[in-house]
Amino acid sequence: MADIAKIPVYSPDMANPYMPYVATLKEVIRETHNIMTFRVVLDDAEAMKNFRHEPGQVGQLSVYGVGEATFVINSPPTRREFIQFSVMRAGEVTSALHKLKVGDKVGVRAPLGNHFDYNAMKGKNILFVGGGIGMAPLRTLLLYMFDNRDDYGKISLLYGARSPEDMAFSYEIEEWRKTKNTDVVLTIDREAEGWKERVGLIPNVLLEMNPSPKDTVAITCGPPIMIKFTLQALDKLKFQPEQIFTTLERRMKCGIGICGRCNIGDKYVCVDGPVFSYAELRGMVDEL
Amino acid sequence: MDDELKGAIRKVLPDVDCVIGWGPGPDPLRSAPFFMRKPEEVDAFVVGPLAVNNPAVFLPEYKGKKVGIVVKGCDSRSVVQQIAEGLVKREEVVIIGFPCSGVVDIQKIAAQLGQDIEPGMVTSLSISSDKLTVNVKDTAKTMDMADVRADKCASCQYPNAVVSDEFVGTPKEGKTDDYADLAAFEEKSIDERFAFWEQEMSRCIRCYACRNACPLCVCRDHCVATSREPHWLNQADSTREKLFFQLIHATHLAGRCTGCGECSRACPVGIPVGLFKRTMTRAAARLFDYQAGTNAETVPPLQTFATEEPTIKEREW
Amino acid sequence: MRIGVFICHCGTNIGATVDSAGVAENAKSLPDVVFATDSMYTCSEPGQDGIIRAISEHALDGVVVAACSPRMHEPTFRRAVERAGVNRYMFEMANIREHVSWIGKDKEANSNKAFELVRIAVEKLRRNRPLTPKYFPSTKRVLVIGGGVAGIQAALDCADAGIEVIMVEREPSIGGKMAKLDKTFPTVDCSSCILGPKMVDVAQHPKITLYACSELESVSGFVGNFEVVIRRKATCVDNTKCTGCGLCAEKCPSKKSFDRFNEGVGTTTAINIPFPQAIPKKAVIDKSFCRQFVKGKCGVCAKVCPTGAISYEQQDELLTVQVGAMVAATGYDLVDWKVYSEYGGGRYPDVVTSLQYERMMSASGPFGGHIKRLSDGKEPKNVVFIQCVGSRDVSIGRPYCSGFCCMYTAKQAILTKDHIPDSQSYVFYMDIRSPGKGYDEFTRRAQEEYGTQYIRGRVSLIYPKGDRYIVRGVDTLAGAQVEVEADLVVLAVGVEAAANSPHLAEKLRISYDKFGFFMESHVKLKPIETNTAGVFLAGCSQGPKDIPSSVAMGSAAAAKAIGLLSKDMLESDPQIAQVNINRCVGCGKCINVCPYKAIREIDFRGQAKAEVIEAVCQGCGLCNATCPQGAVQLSHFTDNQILAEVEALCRC
Amino acid sequence: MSVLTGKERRIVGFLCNWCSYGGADTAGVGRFVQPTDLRIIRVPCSGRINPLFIVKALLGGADGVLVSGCHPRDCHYAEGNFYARRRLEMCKNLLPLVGIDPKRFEYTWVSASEGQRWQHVVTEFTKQIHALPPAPVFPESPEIERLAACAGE
Amino acid sequence: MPGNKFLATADVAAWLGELSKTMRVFAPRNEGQAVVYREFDAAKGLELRRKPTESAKHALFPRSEELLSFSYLRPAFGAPEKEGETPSDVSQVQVKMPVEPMPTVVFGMLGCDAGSVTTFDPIYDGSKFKDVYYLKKRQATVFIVRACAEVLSTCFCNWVGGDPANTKNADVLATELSDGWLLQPVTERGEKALTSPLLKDAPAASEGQATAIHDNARKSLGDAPNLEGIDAALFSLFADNDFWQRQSAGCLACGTCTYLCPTCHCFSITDETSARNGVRLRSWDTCMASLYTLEASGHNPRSLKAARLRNRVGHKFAYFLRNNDGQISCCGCGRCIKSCPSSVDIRQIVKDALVQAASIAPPPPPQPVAPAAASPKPAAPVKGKGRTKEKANG
Repeated sequence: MADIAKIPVYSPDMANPYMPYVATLKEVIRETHNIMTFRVVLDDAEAMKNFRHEPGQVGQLSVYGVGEATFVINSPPTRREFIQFSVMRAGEVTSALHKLKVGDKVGVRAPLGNHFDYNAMKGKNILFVGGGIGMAPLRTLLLYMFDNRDDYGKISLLYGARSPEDMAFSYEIEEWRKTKNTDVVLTIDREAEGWKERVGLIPNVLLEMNPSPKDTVAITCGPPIMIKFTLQALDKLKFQPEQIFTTLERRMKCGIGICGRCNIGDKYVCVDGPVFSYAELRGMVDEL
Repeated sequence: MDDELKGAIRKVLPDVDCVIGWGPGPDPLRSAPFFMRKPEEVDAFVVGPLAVNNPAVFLPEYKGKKVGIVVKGCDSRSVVQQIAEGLVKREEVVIIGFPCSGVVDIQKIAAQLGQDIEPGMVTSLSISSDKLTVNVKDTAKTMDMADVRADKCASCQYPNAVVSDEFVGTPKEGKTDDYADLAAFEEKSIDERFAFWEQEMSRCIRCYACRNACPLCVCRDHCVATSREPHWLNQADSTREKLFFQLIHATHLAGRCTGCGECSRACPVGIPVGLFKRTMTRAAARLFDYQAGTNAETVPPLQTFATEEPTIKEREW
Repeated sequence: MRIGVFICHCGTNIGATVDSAGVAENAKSLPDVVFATDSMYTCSEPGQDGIIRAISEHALDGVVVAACSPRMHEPTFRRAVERAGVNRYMFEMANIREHVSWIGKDKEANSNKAFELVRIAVEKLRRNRPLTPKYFPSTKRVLVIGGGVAGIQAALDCADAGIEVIMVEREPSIGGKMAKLDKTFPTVDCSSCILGPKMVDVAQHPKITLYACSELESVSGFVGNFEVVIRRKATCVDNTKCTGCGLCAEKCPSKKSFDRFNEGVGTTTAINIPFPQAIPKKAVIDKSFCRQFVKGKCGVCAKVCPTGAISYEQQDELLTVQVGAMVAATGYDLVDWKVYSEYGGGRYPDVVTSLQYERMMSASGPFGGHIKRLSDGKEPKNVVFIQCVGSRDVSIGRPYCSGFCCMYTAKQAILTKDHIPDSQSYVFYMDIRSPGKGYDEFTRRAQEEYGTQYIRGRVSLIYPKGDRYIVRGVDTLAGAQVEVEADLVVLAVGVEAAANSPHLAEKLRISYDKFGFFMESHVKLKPIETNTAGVFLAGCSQGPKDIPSSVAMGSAAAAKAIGLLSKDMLESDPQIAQVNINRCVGCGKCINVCPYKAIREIDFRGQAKAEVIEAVCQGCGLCNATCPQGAVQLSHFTDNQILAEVEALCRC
Repeated sequence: MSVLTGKERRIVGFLCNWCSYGGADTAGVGRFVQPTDLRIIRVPCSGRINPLFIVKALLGGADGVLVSGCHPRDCHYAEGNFYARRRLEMCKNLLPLVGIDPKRFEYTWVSASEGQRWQHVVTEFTKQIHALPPAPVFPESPEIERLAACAGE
Repeated sequence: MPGNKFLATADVAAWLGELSKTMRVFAPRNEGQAVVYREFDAAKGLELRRKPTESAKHALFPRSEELLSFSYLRPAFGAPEKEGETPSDVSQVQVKMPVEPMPTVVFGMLGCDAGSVTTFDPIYDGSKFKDVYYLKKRQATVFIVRACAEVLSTCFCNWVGGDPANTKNADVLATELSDGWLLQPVTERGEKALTSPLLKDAPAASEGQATAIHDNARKSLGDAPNLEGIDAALFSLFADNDFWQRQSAGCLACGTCTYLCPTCHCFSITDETSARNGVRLRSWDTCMASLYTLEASGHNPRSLKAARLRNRVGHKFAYFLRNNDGQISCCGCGRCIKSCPSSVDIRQIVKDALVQAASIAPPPPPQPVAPAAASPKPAAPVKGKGRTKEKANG
């Protein structure tokens, strides 16, 4: 179990947890037609120097005048020169983010929430199941494990997207494949020209892959409906709820457990999550 | 009449998902919307001056299922309008009507009770044809029905269901609506009206009960009140924004409002928000000779037009 | 965003009453504005280059130009920003010329207003989104409405370019007013000799389908894909059988029918072919005179018709056709001159209109080319022409000049002398307007060679005296009252838009002025186009003009139609409505009100939702104003954009 | 940089692109002098105008709102102004209830050729607004009110 | 008791007027047909008998307040730019905190209203994050609680550990006697608030009179049902969609219950801008609204009102308990019942839930499981009858 005290917590000024760091957009990478990756640097050099986060933790990005939204920090903790977020355009804030240019100012409240307990996973086989933008949080952990490759057993990744064009981080996937003892299975929803990998919905492909639950930790993230069906599929594959982890997204406002909206039953995604074991959520899957 | 109505409900019950009517409420002065699925549940059905809620507000939720609904005359107009606008399918609703003698306005009862007794202290009540007697602790207080009846009932043109599949009782004579309430309000000067709303709306807590109690608010979960795209309103606690919402509601209901009065009744802080819609209703009647909820075949006046509008007196320049 | 603002001086047009440089300086305070400047002529090449340069130097992604009306130069600037790689819809204009500098002299107020207009343009632009047009196929067929000379020219030019043409003519024959003329000025050549062959070409051209006795019933659709319903009025003659032999007319017992073609000069038969050169040359029954209809029995024509073409039961027929473009060439009608009681108000048989006089002179007319008085058949000796009857007369609401009356009056005076060498013509005129090639020389000839007496002044009264008429007027040059004894008075009646033009305009969704003439898109630069894409104007439907101008305009309209339809795909305006499917509740109000039926209901995961048919939507925004939850938004004019403009004006 | 204090009132105009905006252009081309108070917002059609834009402007501090579209039957979009006429008339009925003088809002029809009519309408309407006291303003919340400080300075 | 003060009925307005010279004074008054807490204005009167329609929570948690403000600065025009480089005039943003709160007195709030702060404190004054806006107001506010002499049929504070003369979170307890008010200080802060010469030392008998009034009110509340196990019951019904659909059938999904509720504390954050300036606002929000949980993608985890009602009831009677040592986050004021336009009665739902849960085989209650990384607090078992306890650790 991770040491609670060691989880980095956002604290630009403990006097006011609503006040974001002002940060500058240093780099913008277009991933897909609706996903962009932003690399930001806090304007306060001291804060940037001291910034630490764990894989799975999230941050609130704000466009002043539009609002805030939560995204997972998807740069590996080892990269300290910027903080990276991958953002899919969906609502008002994400659309505004997509319009920003290098040099523009944003607000950052990060890191927030808990993280993947990578220490507890040591020695185990790891099964990642990612759908669409849900790959972003998994990628952070994946890269961390690649950096410490010998601590973990076999790593399998099932990554699905609607179409080849919707597949983020495609430029990295070959690298992932080359990493030792690593399996990467890609799938898209419907046949597309030139696509040589799998075709089919993630839960179905997962069942076809038929991974063994033995000594394995499954970690999944994606759209709510995909998570629901992936959990069912893992159930069928005899994974125990304690072996399954997911990281959730939710409409959030405060990000610090006060505003109330991100609860699933008694759990607040923003402070009790975003990483949950299936065991914690059982019975409340309805509210995913 | 209660028993006859219960009979009609039981008769309809086998064909429908449920019958919506009124049942016992949390205190003696109030009934609650009641959803009857089993014949034995019908026993608790309540009708009469306490059958205040407009059950039509729930109908659109049941689209795709067949439901029964017990309606007062005013409620039936909402149903008719819902049908006219395609919010409800005629074949999916079984309408049970009865002659309504009016419902109470709990605020008027409160006024009759005086400053020191609140409606919440009432322990029991009895109703005769023109009197209402409430017991507070050990004392009884009797009031004239006429003094506690809802305003809308005083000018009710349709005490009987406009359309019904089952009608129980002898139809009652309707009254005429002379918009006396608006005339009374219009005694105020323009500036006084402005000040009035400034005062009233400052109390609004933006709970949107007025909206959600409205059987013809179609947007429900997608209301512009809280949307950012379009961004008509900000969320700051200001009279301007709160009043503007009322004008949005009135504009959206222009020519569609059936005058059930639920918006005013639902308001927890007693703002007479119905006046906005009444104004629109009067204008629709004067300009387009249109009364919403009286004929499911008509198109609401703002969703159609005439090439000549003799009733619209345009300004000459 | 990074917005650049450009404030135009337009020479002194703006600069004289607006502090353009000051407005540019103030514009720097506006949100997202990173560059602002003023320029002398922003629309000029250096002006446009300035914009393009600024876009690249300052990495602009939006541009505001404050200059003239966007109706003038919005397309110009949109192209300019597009050349610099900025989407053309990331551009806004503030109209500080027509709406500011030209309508007030107070420089302080003007500059302030100009700045506020820039402010709202910036606020709107901040909410603009790049839009890309869609492409859609078009129907390569043109509808020409009206078979006068303008319509004929338009039809022939289109057809010669290989585009199918459908011509709709209200009258039984094409030819229009020109077919009624005897000779044409200034060459005095025979009207039917020059028009006739063109009419025949129309009839024979394989690409032209002609519907006479027909009118436009309704129009739906949009540029490239109009759907037009044509009402073919019952003529009681089966055109496929009628050979135009004329036997029916010969035998018709109803000989007192009103002769429309001859302007009521003489009479005709109830079944007739309007004139020998008529196209199509088919008989037509005038039901208001035909005994079969008036008395309920006759049937002579049916009996004599060798091909059995007569069908009294014939009904109007509705015909639907698809066309890609339309040319409105509906011509003119004469003003109702009978309002002038001083000219007899129609009571004097020998006071005739100029058009009647054409028929009286015409060799193919009812008098076979011998001018005679309608009252007694005598040859007139003194002929008085009165100009500007119903033109340039504010008192009857016809303040405009009809343009060609001066010329034809001169022509008629010349012809009168040719027909009746011992006659004397008098012309009462206000001014002589003859600004065409060879025109002024022509009016001089009428006076100098033909001895026509021109009297500058108005006629105040015509009254009969014996079998003649006294025409009393003033000679304003001599400053004296004059009286002329006349055998015949010819009124140069002014023109107005053809009857029912406003009605047609409404169907075509084009504008018309208060006289019924169709409105062109721009008085100078777009005289052929209308505000409705795909609808073009030709001839007098747009305003009075003479034959060469009408023909030129017919060709111009054809050029526009050909140009439009020469593209394989038409570009659609992307400023159309869009449904946010997450917000739509499927209430169907937008579907009810859409004038184009451009919204349909779809099933989206079991829920009813609205969907805009992109190619059909014309971008009026009615749905947007109707949707209570704002789920339908008109691109480029969204609620948030307009709200931002309102807020910008209120909060400052 | 607000409306010229004491000189002008805040008048917002909503004009359809095809007729009235063109009419205002025609007035400009004709140099028909008009008061400077009016600020025009261009919309495609009077049918695009949600009456709530008018209400929003009037609650937000506009002293007057003028709407102008194509003459009935002349709508570029065939029917837009017919709908607009009904909606705008209803809006006019609603304003006095709230305490907004209905004289603050007028709607009319001006075609693209009617430059003089436009001049007349603007002049008359501006006079009408000047004859009224400045519009009462419904209070904003203090947080928002602070924003209203003029742009960016 | 020493420190008890007496305020004559005739002096109430004068005393409040005196207080409002240095502080913001909230007191209930009649407005229209409602009783609302407003800043005291002698001309507009007071209402100290009828139950206020709304709660007094806006004294600490206004309907809307500014979290911060910001301005985008004007770019430096004309600054020289190097070729090929990103322009230097990038946006600059300046962020500011709002102003400090005024010292405040809430006079005449009900015991249940004061009790509700017990729900706010652990959330807004959490172990990890402190809501400074709330805390500053909390520290600057004196609560003068008015004991209830009468109770309404919708009152049920005794079910959830409340009391008509509740002094928890109160600084002063005020009880109306025949000719004036007995003011009993509860805290030091309360004592300091009672220094005006208008306040006389209370006669000895007054305390007894007040107690009698309190007892009388307590008695008229009737017996409270046993709510033990309500959290487990609600958890076991989490997936019982039929139950929640029946309970929510009459619900209009408006925000009346939550906005009048003294313990509901949810909010939304939105940015509003004008030109280059903007504010970040926090405003009340309600879990009864669909939009509350609607995600940008269109997905809504609680799209049905049944799920939303489950969340409201669940939060008050189960979720909050788990995270806060068995504390029920309902103060029993009954406003949600009294003002509900559809007469939804939370008491009935709670009772039905207990019955329904008992009728089905008790499922294994969700075990405290090994959290993924760190669950801040292990779920605590419910203690006692859900009676309020002092905050466990602070």
